[in-house]
Amino acid sequence: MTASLVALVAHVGLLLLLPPLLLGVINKTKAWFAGRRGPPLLQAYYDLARLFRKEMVFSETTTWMFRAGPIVTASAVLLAGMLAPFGAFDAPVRFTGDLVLFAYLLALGRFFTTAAALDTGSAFEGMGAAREVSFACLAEVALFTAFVVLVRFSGALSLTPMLHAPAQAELHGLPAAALVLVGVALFVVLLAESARVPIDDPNTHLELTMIHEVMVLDHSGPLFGLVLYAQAVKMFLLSSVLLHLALPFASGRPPLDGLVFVAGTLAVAVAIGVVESVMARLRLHYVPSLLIASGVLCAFGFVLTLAR
Amino acid sequence: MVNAIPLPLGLVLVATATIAASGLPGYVRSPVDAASQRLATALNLLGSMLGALGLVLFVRAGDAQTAMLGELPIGRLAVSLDGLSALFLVPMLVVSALGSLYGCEYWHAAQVPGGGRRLRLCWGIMTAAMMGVVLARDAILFLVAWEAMALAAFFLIATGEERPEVRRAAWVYLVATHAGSLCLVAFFALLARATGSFDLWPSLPGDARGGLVTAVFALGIAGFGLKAGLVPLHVWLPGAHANAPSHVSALLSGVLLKTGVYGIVRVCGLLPEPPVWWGGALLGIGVLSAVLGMALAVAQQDLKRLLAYSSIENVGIIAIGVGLSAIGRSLGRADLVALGLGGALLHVLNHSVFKPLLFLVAGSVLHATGTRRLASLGGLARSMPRTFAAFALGAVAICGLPPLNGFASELLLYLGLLRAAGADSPHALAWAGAAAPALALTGALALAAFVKVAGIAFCGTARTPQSVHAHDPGHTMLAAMAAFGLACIGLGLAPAGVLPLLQPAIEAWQPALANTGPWLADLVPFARVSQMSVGLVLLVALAAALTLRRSRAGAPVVTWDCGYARPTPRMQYVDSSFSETLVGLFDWALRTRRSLPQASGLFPSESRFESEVPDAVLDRVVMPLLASADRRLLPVRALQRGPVQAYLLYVFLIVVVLLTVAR
Amino acid sequence: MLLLALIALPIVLAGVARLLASDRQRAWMLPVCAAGHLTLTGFAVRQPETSTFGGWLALDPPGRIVLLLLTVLFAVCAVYAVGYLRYRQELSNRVFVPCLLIFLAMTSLVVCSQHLGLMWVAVEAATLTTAPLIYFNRTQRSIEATWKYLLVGSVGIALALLGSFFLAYASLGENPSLLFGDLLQRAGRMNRSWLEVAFVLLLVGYGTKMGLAPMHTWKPDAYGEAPGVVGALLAGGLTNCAFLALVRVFHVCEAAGAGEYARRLLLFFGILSIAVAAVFMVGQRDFKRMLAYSSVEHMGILVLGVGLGGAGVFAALLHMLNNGLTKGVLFLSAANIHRAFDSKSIDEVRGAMRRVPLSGTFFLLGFFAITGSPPFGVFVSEFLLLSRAFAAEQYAVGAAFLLLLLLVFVGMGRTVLAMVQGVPSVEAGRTRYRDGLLTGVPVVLSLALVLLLGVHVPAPLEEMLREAAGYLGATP
Amino acid sequence: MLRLTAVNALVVGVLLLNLFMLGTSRIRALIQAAALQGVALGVMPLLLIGHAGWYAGLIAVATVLLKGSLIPSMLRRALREAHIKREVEPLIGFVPTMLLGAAGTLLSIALASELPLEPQHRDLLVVPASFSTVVTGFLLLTTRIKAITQAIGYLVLENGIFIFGMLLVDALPFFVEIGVLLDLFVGIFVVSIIIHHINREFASLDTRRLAALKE
Repeated sequence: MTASLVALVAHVGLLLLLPPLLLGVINKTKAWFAGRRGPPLLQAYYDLARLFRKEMVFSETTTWMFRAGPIVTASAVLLAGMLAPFGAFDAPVRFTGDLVLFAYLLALGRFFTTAAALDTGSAFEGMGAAREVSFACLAEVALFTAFVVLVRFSGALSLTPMLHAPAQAELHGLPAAALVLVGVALFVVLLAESARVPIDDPNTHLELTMIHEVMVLDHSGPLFGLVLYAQAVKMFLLSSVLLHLALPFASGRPPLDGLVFVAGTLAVAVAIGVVESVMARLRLHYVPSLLIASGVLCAFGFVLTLAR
Repeated sequence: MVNAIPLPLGLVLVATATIAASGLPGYVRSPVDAASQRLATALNLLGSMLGALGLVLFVRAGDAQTAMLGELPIGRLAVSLDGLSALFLVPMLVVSALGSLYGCEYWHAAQVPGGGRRLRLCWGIMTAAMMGVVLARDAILFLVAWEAMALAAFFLIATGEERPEVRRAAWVYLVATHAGSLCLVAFFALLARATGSFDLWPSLPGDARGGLVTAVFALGIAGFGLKAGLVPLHVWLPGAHANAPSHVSALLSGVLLKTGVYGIVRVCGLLPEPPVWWGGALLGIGVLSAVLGMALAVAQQDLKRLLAYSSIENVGIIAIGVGLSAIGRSLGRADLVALGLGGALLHVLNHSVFKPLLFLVAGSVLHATGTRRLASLGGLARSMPRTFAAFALGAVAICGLPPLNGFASELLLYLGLLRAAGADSPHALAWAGAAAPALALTGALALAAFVKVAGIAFCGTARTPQSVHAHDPGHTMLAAMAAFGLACIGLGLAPAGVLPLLQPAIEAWQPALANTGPWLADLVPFARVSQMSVGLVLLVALAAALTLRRSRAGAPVVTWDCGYARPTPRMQYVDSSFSETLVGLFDWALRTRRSLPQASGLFPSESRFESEVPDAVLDRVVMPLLASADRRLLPVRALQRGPVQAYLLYVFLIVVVLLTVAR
Repeated sequence: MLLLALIALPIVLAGVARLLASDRQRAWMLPVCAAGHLTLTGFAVRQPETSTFGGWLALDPPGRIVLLLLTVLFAVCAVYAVGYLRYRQELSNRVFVPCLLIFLAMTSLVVCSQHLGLMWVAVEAATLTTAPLIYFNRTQRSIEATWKYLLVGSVGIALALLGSFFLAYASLGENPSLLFGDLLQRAGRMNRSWLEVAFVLLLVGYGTKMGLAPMHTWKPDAYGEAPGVVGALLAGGLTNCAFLALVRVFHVCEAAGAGEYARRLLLFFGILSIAVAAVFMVGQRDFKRMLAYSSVEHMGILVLGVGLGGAGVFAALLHMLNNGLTKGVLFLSAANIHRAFDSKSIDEVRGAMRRVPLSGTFFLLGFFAITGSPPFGVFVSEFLLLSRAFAAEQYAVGAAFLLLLLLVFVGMGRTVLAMVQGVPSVEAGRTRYRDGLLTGVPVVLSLALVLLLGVHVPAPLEEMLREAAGYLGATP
Repeated sequence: MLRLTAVNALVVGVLLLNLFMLGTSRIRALIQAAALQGVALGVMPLLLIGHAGWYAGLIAVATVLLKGSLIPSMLRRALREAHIKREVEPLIGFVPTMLLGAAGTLLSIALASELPLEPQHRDLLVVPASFSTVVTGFLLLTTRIKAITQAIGYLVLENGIFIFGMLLVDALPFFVEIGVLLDLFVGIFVVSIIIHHINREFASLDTRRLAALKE
């Protein structure tokens, strides 16, 4: 009882507090590559705090949909966080098919973010929304193909056992190869879903080329804070999912596992930072090809599991 | 030889009769008499109440009930109420009643030519006929009800026949439905030959195989698929749905298509262990319909056409479920049967809630602005807030997003497909798992399509004066929409509520499940889903309270357009540009017609860009084929041009031929 | 005696009508005669098979059905004709009415005659009496139609005579006779090769009168130009008499053991007729010609049914009733529309359901009925026929049948909908004609009958049908 | 024996008349030939049936009367009323029609030889004659333009059939024969009326004018 309570508290705590740190890590990495000192690690936390104190400005064209956007997105993402296992720890909420709910909660967020963007009636934000929904179609395919492979691999229909399977099974031969392919694909999905290079560039200043940032141009104050926060949480969740494939490790001892998990997520963040530093942003009409490629990787993984 | 009719079935039959007669009052009193219209609606509601009561009693009693009402020249008036029929009756009763309520204002007798009494008559007949279709237990009776339904639907679609495009849509529908009916005639004739009687629904001997059974299956799928609108048999669907009055579209999409689904389910149940390829084929068709249907929907620029194509997608999803259950049936995987059929049937119910809702919303928009073209709407969220709320509910639900009802059925299907791909299932079966990503793709496409509608038609600023001065409809129409919206929420928060309907339906299809299980309730964590949905709602409320209540808002300003201070409505993103990327991805199937602007010289003159997506099958395959056939047949006409001498020569020649060659 | 009365009554009344002075009174002779004929038929079909004149006149089971159809259809058309003639007062009906009555007499004679020669005489006579009816409108077009009808019809019927002679010759021997009874008795000893030639000639001959392709060429012209009421009587009456003659001959052939050969020919003509009709119906702009082709199609269905044998014969006989009555609906309502728009081309005729609601609606319903939509009777017979095709393992025939039905539906539907839907253009011939009681009730009545046959075939009628099918050696 | 030769002689005459009718270019001559054929047909039953029953005689009289005089006179009247050129106008030339007629005759002889005849008819030429006459009728019907020539073609066709009827003259009851004759008569009568109207409406008997009704 108490153990599970502790686990719950720990889970919620990580879920609420860790995500902004990832942004800091990424920026640090990029700064290090660029030979700058860069903003402090906790810069994201400062920004959020400041935003939540600011007042909001609304365009006169907007309706409740505009306000609903960030709120629903943030809630959906946080709820999804309750379904994902963190490292060796089980998710507080587990049931058959929670992986579907996980994916669909992210989709719900997308629905309201894009609708809110269009609510402003701005051509740029419409552009961003269009790109978001279009690329998401391909990302979803990749994500679910990855799920199919993992289900085939683990035989489980719930995120926790499914993602813990690689740690328990001894890995060799085709299944391992399948997992590698899926891991790569999931990394691409992670980049796409959390709007990072090479799919999107969070700190470009040319609206014409943005995807996610351009959708939230009009948000301000706490709402904008929610947007940033939700984005960070999303990235954190996806990287924690990816982590189970990249680092299938579970010692029986909770403190150690917890440490491993935090380190792992930060490592993913570093990886993202590295990618952002060494790669340029893709031209927009190459993005679909990249996402389709990740889907194809998963399909190969599926075939490999068949050939088992 | 009429035997005693059990009460629930009797109630349903009375309901059928009441609804069938609901259109008659308009013919005894003056056509433009609103009172007779209200009477018709009252009769519809009364019938639905009786039917619902009957269904409740049936669910209580739980066992199938049959009755014999008399004889036909061939065949008998045999009816029966089993789990499957009961489940399909629900949408009929609901949509018919609420639709006719909506019609009271939307198609007000005093404002439409002829008082719309033909519409009301056919409305009642069509609903009753559809109830007859699911109740019929005799092939001939089934065909009679089927055709009555089809013809009534034709008259409903042709309501606005003074407009040529309506006539064309009705005509395409008529040809399609007749082709389907002929397929079914052949289907039942062959079935009778195989079983030796017209009783429905027979179970062919387990070892029955070979050409005859294959022909039966193919004809059944073709006949019912034409009605259900499976790709590539969907040709009639978009035009009909777009051009019919909106509450009729709701009835068509919400219920009529489902009769086709009903037939497909029954066809798959003909064999105790059908060949695996039956289910496989159905699964494939389902995937094709779902993906192509939604891709076409994304590309549409007409609100109601978009909704129509999304109906094709939903029928495709349902077909995926039925196919999966058929596979499970042939491989003896009870869990797949339960999940596949359960998901399909639950989606039947869900789709008959949120699709009518969306069509009624479209009707209100059409009513208020007079146009269905997305690009000439905009900003309706401000001018018709209640309608927008209803639309948002429907849109979230139809995208299968939690916490609304679309999610539950898709969850069942995902579970089934993933189980098929599970570690312990053979490779051949695992391929069924490949449908899961397809399902995800359609979900994402649906999201794109409905975000597009929400954004282009409702959000932003008005593009035309009509949409500036638009206003919410009156209470009657709002009430109908509200009822559907509440149903979306209710089914979303407590999907377990329909288990008493689902479980008997599945058992009616696969009786073995009744005693062995597994039961749907054990396979799906309905309780968890409800908890999470409620949790989501609470979380949103909390977040809203935290962010909005205790934070100040400054004076409203114009939208930030990167420094451009004077944005005009014409600068907003329009639908075709919104879907441009996706249409590009699917261009291999959609083949968009584009007319590119000619810009030449240093100061190019004004020019326009237009693009439209024709139907992949109707405009690209069927129509050209027919045209060429016409051209081919024309020369034959010369035979009837001859002088009388030529005619006499024909007689002479045929005699000679028969006496010399043909002996 | 009763049979003699059936034939004599119309002739007598024809004489009376000829003597009457006023056109109005003369028109009323038609319903009078129809009523008498109806009652007489009522008695005739009840009483057991009676033969008079040494078996020359008798009412065999198939005959009963044709007679029933004939008299009902005539009754309907008679009432209609009164209204029609009232509208066409400018034309005298001194020829029209007597010819109609004699036509009734001659067709009744065909039905009752049990003698090959006598039957031929009656059919030829009926053909000749219809010539003036087709020429009623006294226009160039109508005279052309009459000429073609007369020539093609007479030539065909002449072939039938030759065929009858051959049949007689095939059974030549001790005391030769052309009575069907005797022919059936000595069928076993008939000479095969004569028999087959005879059947070919009779098939072509009576097939010409039925309007089987490729001998159907007179049909569109005649039906197109004749008054609608005449068209109804030709399509529902005379053609069925020819069919009856054909069935009787086929019966003899079957008894003589040439049934297989005969069936092959019937199947061939059946499919060919349906196909030709379908091809010519697609894109047909003249709706009366379209109805003519529809008649060709259904004659094809009749012989197809007989050719399939077994339950097919029952189906064919039932289909004869359904088709006859439905043709009544279609021709009469089409005639009303024709008068309301003063045109029979769909280029001018639009929105009939708005200008003449009753006729327009019933024309549409008649179209659904004739294309075999349940719950109308045609559906029942066509469904039975299809089942028989499958039961006889004739899957190809069944498939072709269905495909052609679809083609027919498409061809016919395009024309029909173009007529009844839409808004009538203002300049399209505004005539004073509107639906009236005399021209409306018959249409409604006959469609009601078709519907009745679809939902419930009265027990005595079904008994008669079974009897007839059994008489023709087929057990339904 | 003598009877047989006589009959055959008549039959040969009929055959020659057929060829003549196909060859002649004058309508009057055509009508004459048809009438002659009719007379020949009238005589035939008397020769065929030894025991000249009373009704054989009656039929003979009726036939001669109708086919020989009444019908031809009607046709002549129709011709007189219609003030038109007296030439037969063929769609294809006279020679081809004659050749076709010859071919038809051969064909009919072949067909007739296929069909087994009763012993008493073995050495009669009646059957081929009737067939070839029928063919001739058809040729006249299909290759001649004027309405009246077509009427004559129909008459000849009937003659051909009638010739075959000779074989059954004692099988066919009396008033069927009469009925057949009567029908033929009425038929030609109606046809000549129609011809009259055609002439009035179109001012010619050219059936090519009758081309308004078509697809």
